[in-house]
Amino acid sequence: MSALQQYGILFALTLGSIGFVLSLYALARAIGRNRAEPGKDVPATAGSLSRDPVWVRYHARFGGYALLFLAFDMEMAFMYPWSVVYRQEGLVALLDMGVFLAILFLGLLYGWSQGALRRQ
Amino acid sequence: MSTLILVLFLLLGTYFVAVIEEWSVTGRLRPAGPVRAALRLLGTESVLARKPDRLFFEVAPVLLLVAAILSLAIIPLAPGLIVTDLATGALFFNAALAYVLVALIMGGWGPDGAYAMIGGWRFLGQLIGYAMLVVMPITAVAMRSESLSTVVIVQSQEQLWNILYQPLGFVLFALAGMAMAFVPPFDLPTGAGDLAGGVEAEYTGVRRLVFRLGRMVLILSVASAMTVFYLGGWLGPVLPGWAWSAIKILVVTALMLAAGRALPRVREASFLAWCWKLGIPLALVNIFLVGVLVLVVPL
Amino acid sequence: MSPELLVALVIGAGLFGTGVYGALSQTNLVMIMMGIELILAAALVNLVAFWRYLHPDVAAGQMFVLIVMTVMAVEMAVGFGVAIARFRSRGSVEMEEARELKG
Amino acid sequence: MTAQVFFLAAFGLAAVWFGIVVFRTHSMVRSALALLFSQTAIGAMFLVMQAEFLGVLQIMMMATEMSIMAIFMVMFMMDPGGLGEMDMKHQRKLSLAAGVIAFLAAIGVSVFADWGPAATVVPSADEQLRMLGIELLGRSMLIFESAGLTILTAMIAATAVAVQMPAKKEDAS
Amino acid sequence: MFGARQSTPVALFAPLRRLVAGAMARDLRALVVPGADVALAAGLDLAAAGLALAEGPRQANVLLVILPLPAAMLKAASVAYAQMPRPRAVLVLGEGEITPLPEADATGAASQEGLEKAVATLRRAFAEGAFATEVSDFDAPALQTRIEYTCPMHPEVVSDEPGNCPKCGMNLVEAGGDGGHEHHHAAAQYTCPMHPEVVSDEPGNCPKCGMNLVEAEGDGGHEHHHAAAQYTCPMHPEVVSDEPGNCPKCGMNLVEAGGDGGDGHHDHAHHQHHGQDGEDAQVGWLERIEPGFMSMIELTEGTPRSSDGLQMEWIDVPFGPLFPGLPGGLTLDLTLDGDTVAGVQVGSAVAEDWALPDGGLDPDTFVAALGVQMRLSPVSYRLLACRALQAAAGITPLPDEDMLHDGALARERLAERLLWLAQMGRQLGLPRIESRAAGLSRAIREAAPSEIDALRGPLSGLVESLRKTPFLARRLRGIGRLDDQGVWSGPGGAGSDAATRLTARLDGVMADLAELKRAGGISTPQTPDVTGVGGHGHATVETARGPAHLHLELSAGRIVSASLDTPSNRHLPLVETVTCQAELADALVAVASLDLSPWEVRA
Repeated sequence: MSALQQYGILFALTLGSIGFVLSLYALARAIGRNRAEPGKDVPATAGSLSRDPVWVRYHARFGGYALLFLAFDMEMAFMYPWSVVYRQEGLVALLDMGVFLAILFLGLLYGWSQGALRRQ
Repeated sequence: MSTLILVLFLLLGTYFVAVIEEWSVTGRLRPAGPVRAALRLLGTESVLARKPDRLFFEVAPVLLLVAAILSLAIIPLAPGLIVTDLATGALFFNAALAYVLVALIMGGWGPDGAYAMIGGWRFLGQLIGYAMLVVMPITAVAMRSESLSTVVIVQSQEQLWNILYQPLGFVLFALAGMAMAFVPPFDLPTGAGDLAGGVEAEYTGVRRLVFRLGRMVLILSVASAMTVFYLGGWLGPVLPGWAWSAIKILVVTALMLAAGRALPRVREASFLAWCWKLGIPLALVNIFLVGVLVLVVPL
Repeated sequence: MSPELLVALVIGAGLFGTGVYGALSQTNLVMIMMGIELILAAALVNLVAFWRYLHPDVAAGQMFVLIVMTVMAVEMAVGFGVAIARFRSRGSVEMEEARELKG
Repeated sequence: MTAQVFFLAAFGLAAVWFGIVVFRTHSMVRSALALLFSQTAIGAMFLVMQAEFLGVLQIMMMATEMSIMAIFMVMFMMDPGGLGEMDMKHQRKLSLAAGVIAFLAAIGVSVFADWGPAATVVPSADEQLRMLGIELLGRSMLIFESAGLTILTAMIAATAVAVQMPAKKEDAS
Repeated sequence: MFGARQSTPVALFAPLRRLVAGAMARDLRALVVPGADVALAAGLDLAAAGLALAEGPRQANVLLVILPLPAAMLKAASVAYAQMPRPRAVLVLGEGEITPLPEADATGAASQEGLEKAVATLRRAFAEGAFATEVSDFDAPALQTRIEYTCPMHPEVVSDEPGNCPKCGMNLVEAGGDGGHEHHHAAAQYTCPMHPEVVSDEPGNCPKCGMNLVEAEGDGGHEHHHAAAQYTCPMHPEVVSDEPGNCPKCGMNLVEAGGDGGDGHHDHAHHQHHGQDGEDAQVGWLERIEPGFMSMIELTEGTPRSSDGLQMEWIDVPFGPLFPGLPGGLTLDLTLDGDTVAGVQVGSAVAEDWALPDGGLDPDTFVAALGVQMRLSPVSYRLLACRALQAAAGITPLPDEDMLHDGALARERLAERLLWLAQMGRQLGLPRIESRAAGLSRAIREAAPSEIDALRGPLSGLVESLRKTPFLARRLRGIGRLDDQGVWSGPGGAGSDAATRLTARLDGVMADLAELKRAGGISTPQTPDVTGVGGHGHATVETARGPAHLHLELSAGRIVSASLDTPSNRHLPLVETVTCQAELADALVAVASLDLSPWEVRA
C-alpha cells in the first residue's frame, strides 16, 4: 500500500469520526429541544452567578520553562533521523549525538542556574 | 475483515476503558455504567455559554476525539492487523496526541468560564513538562529497532521486550503517557477537587458525551502505545497475537488508573520542576545507555 | 514545469504575501512575529516543493528544511524573551512605544 | 496526478486562508490557533508531496509551539478575547502594497523561471528517513552541530533577557 | 416533572426517549446542597442509595437539598438549579422553607431510609416524566441581575447601555453585576438603540430599521435617558444637546443618547455593514487621535506588578458555597492573577446571627437551636451548652455522668476528623481514602460502645495507610503555612502547615480512640433543669476544630445573654494569610486544611 494511500486512509478516518460525531449530534437534537432560561447560560461557578467575562491577560507562571522548551523542542527533530540509522553508523553516531546533546544540556544547565526552571 | 476487527477493537476497548475509569473513581465495577452514562448524556440538554467563542466550544470535543482516534491508527494488534503502517508511525502517534493540547486550550477558552480557562492553560504548563519525556524514550526505542514503524518496533522486541531492555525509558514514558492522557494523579486540567471539572465543567449533554468518548479513546491509545513500544505488542507464547495485545492493553490501563486511585494529584509547579530537573537528564542518560547497549549487545 | 510544483510555489507565494502584509501592518511585537512565522512557513513550502519535484534523491534538501524549522523555533524563543523583558520594563509590547527605546 | 494536485491545492488554500484569518480576527487566541492550523495544513501539504517525516514533524512541532505562542499572545496583548473588537493595525495601505508586491514577485519568479525536468521517482518514506540520517552524520554534520549551537545561543539569550534571578532563596521545587 | 426536558414532536424517537429516560433513572448524579460533608454528617450514604456525587451543577441531574437552610444558601441552590441542564429534579430531605426552588419531585426524612424511599420515587419520576411536550421555565430572583456594560480595558467605565468606552473607543462588553449585590428590576426589556420608543420583551429586530434590539434598563432605572431624544458626543458624554449637530469640543456629529454611533457590542458581523455610517464617524474619530491611542502603557500603568515583574489583569472568581473541594456553605471569592491568588474574601452562606430574643430563651429551645445550627458537630455544642448551664446554675455534674458525656464528645470528634479526611481525600484526588474515611465516619457517629471496638481495626488501618500514602506528605508540605504567633488553636499548633496538621489530626484520631476506651460508655448530654435560677456560667469544650467557649447569663431560669466563641469563627481571618500569593490548587488545599465549618461562623 503506497504512502499516499495510507494518508488517504488517515484523511478518511478523520472524516469518518467527524461524521460519527455529527450523526450523534443529529440524534441528540432529534430527542429533545434546549430551552434558554435565565441564568442557565452563565458558566457555572459553584452556586454563585458571575457574569464577568474572564478573557483577560492570563498570567502564566511557566514563562521560563516555555522559553527553554521552545528551543529544546528542536533537538527532537534532529534525533529521529539519527536514531533510525544509529545502529548502522556505530560509534561515530554516538559521539556525534553526544556532542549535540551535551550542547543542549549545557543550555539547560545555564537556564537552571539562572533560575528559569521555577515558577516565575 | 481486518477493518471489522479494528473497529470492534476500538469500540470494545473504549467500553472496557470506560468501565475501568468508572471503577477508578467510584471503586465499583459496574458493567452497565458506561452505557447508562452515554444514554443519559445523549438525552440531556447541551447548554451553550452566554458569550462563548462558539467555534472553539464546538470544535474542542470533536478535535479531541479525532486526535485520539488518529493516534490509534498506527497501533498494530497483530502482524497484519493495523490501520496504516506508516514508516514514521512512532512520530505520528506523538503528532496526533499534540492536538489533545489544542483541543483542551480551545475547550478551556471557548465557554468564557473561569474554571475552564484556568484548566486549559494549566494543561499547557503540563505539556511543557511531559512533552520532552514522551519524545526521548521513543527515540531510544527507535534506536533499537532501527525504524520508526510500529510493526518493526514490535518485531524488534522478538527476543527481549523493551521494558527489560530499557526499563528507565519505560518508566519515563509511562509517567509522561499518563500526563499526556491527563489521567489522575496528573488530571490538572479536569481536577475534580480543585477546579470542579475544569475544562470538562462547561460541557453538558451530547457535547460532553463526545468529550468523554475522546478521553476514553485517549486513555486507550496511550495504553496501547505503551504496549506496542515496551511490552512487545502482539508477541506472546500461546495465545494469538490480537489476544495478547488486548490483554496487555487492558492490564496497562488498569494499572494506570489504579495508580490514580492511590496517589494525590500532583502540583503543577513541582511536576514541571521534576520533569525538567530530573526527567530530562534521566531521558538523556537512557538514550546514552541504550546507545551503548545497542552497539554492544547484538540482540 | 509540472503542475504540482507550480501549485506549491503559488501557495508559497500566497503565504509569503500574507506574511509580509501581516508583519508590516501589525502594531504588536507578537503579531509581527506571527507574520515572520508565516514568511518562514512559505520558505518551508518552497523548499519541500523544490526537494520533491526537482531533486528528490538529494537529502540535503530535507536537511535545509530542518534548519529552517530550527530558525522558526529559535526566532520564537528569542522573540518572546525580548517581549517578556520589554513588557516588564515598559508595560506594553506595542511597536508605537518602541520609538523611545533609547539607551 | 490530478488527485495530488487537487489535495495540494486544497491544503494550500486552507493554509493561505488560515494565514489571512490570523490577521483579520479580533480574538488573539483565535489568531494564534489560526496560525496553528495554517501550519498543520502546510504539514498536510508536505504529506501530499510524499515528504512523510517532514510533514509529520511539522504537524507535531507546530502544534506545541503555536500553543505556546497563544499563551504569550494572551499574556501580552490588550483584550485577548477580542470582545472590544479593537483594530490593531497601522500603516495599512503601505503593508498591503508590500504584501501584493511580494506575492507578485514570488509568482513571477516561480512561473517564469525554468525549473528543469520534474522528477517522478521519489524514495520511499523509510529510505528518506535513512538518507536524512546518513546526511545528518555525514555531509551535513557541521550544519547539524551548528544548529545545536544556534539552539544553545537561543536558550542562553532567551534566559538571559527574560528571566530575573529570584530575589529570595529558591522555594522548594 | 417540573424540570423535564422539552421533547421534539417527532414520535419516531419516542421509544428512544423512553430508553434514555430509563437510563437516566438508574444513573442519578446529585449535587448536594449545602454540601457533601453535611450529608455525611447527617449519616446519609449516597452511593448505597444509588446517587453519585456530581462536581458541579452542569454534571448533575438531581439537586439534593437537606433542609432547614438559611436564605443565602437557598439563593445559591436556585442559581445551581438554574445552571443544571434539563431533565433535572429536586430531592428534598427534612422539613423547611424552599421558596426559590421549584416544588420538590421527591421528599423524605433526613435519614437513610427516607433517602432511599425518596430516590425510589425519583427514579419513577425520571422514568415517566423525563421528557414532556410543554415545559415551563424556572425563574428566581437571584437570576435577575442587571446587565451592566464595562470596557474590557477600563473596568471602571460602567454604563447601562452598550456603546463605546469614552477613554479608548472600544466597544463595551456585557459584565452583569454578580448575584452578590441585589439588582432587582423588571424583566429584561429590549429597545432599539436608534428608536428608543420601540420596546419589546424578547430580543429580535426593530420593525423600523431592522437593527438588533439591545437589552435596556427597565422603566425603573434612569429617567433622563428616555425623557427626550437626547444627543451626545461619543467622545465627550458630558456634551448633551437636544438636536443633532456637532460637538463643540471635537467637532464630531452628535448621536442619539439611546445608542452611541457604533451601536455597542452587539456588532455581529452581519450588523457591521448596517451600522456603516455610525462606523465611519467612529473610525474617523479614532484616526484623529494620535496613532498610539491604543497603547497599553496607560492601561498597565496603574496595575500592581506580580512576583515576576509583569503587570497583568486580575479576575474575581467565586469558589462559591457549592464548591466540591471546600466545606459546603463556605463562600470563597478569590482575586486571581493567572493561577495565583492575589486577594481573597471568605464568608459563610449558612452563617446565623445568634442574637437572643430580648425576653430571653428557655434552656431547652436554646440547646435544641444550637444543635440544629451546628450541623456538623451537634453533640459537642449541645454538651457545651449543658455544661455552661450547669456552671451558671452552680450544679456540679456527677463524675461518671460526665465521663459518659466525654465519651459522646470523643466519638463525635472522631467522626469529625474522619469527615475532614474524606473531604481532603476528595480535594486531593484520593478516591479510595475518601470512600474509606466516609464509611468509617458514618459508622462511628451512631456506633454503640461495643461496635466501636469492632471499628478499631479498620480505623487504625486507615490511619496507617494515610501515613504511608506515597507523596502525600510531599504534596502537603509548605502549603498553608501559618505564622508562629497566629490565632490558630486547632490541631498542629501555630506555625504548622498542611502536612503537620494532617499528622496532628491522625494522632487526634488515635487519641480519641484511647479516650473512648477510657470513658467506657456513651450517653448524649441532656439539658439540666435550671428553673428559677440566676447567675453567670462559662464552659469550654474541645471540639475537633479547636476549643469552643460559651458564656451564659441566667436570670429566673431563662437565658438572658450568651456569647459563643467558636474555633471556625476565630480561624476565618487565617484564610488570608494562608492563601496570599499561593497557587490556586495550593490555596484551595490550604483552606481545606484549616477545616473551617461555615455553620460556626457568626453572620
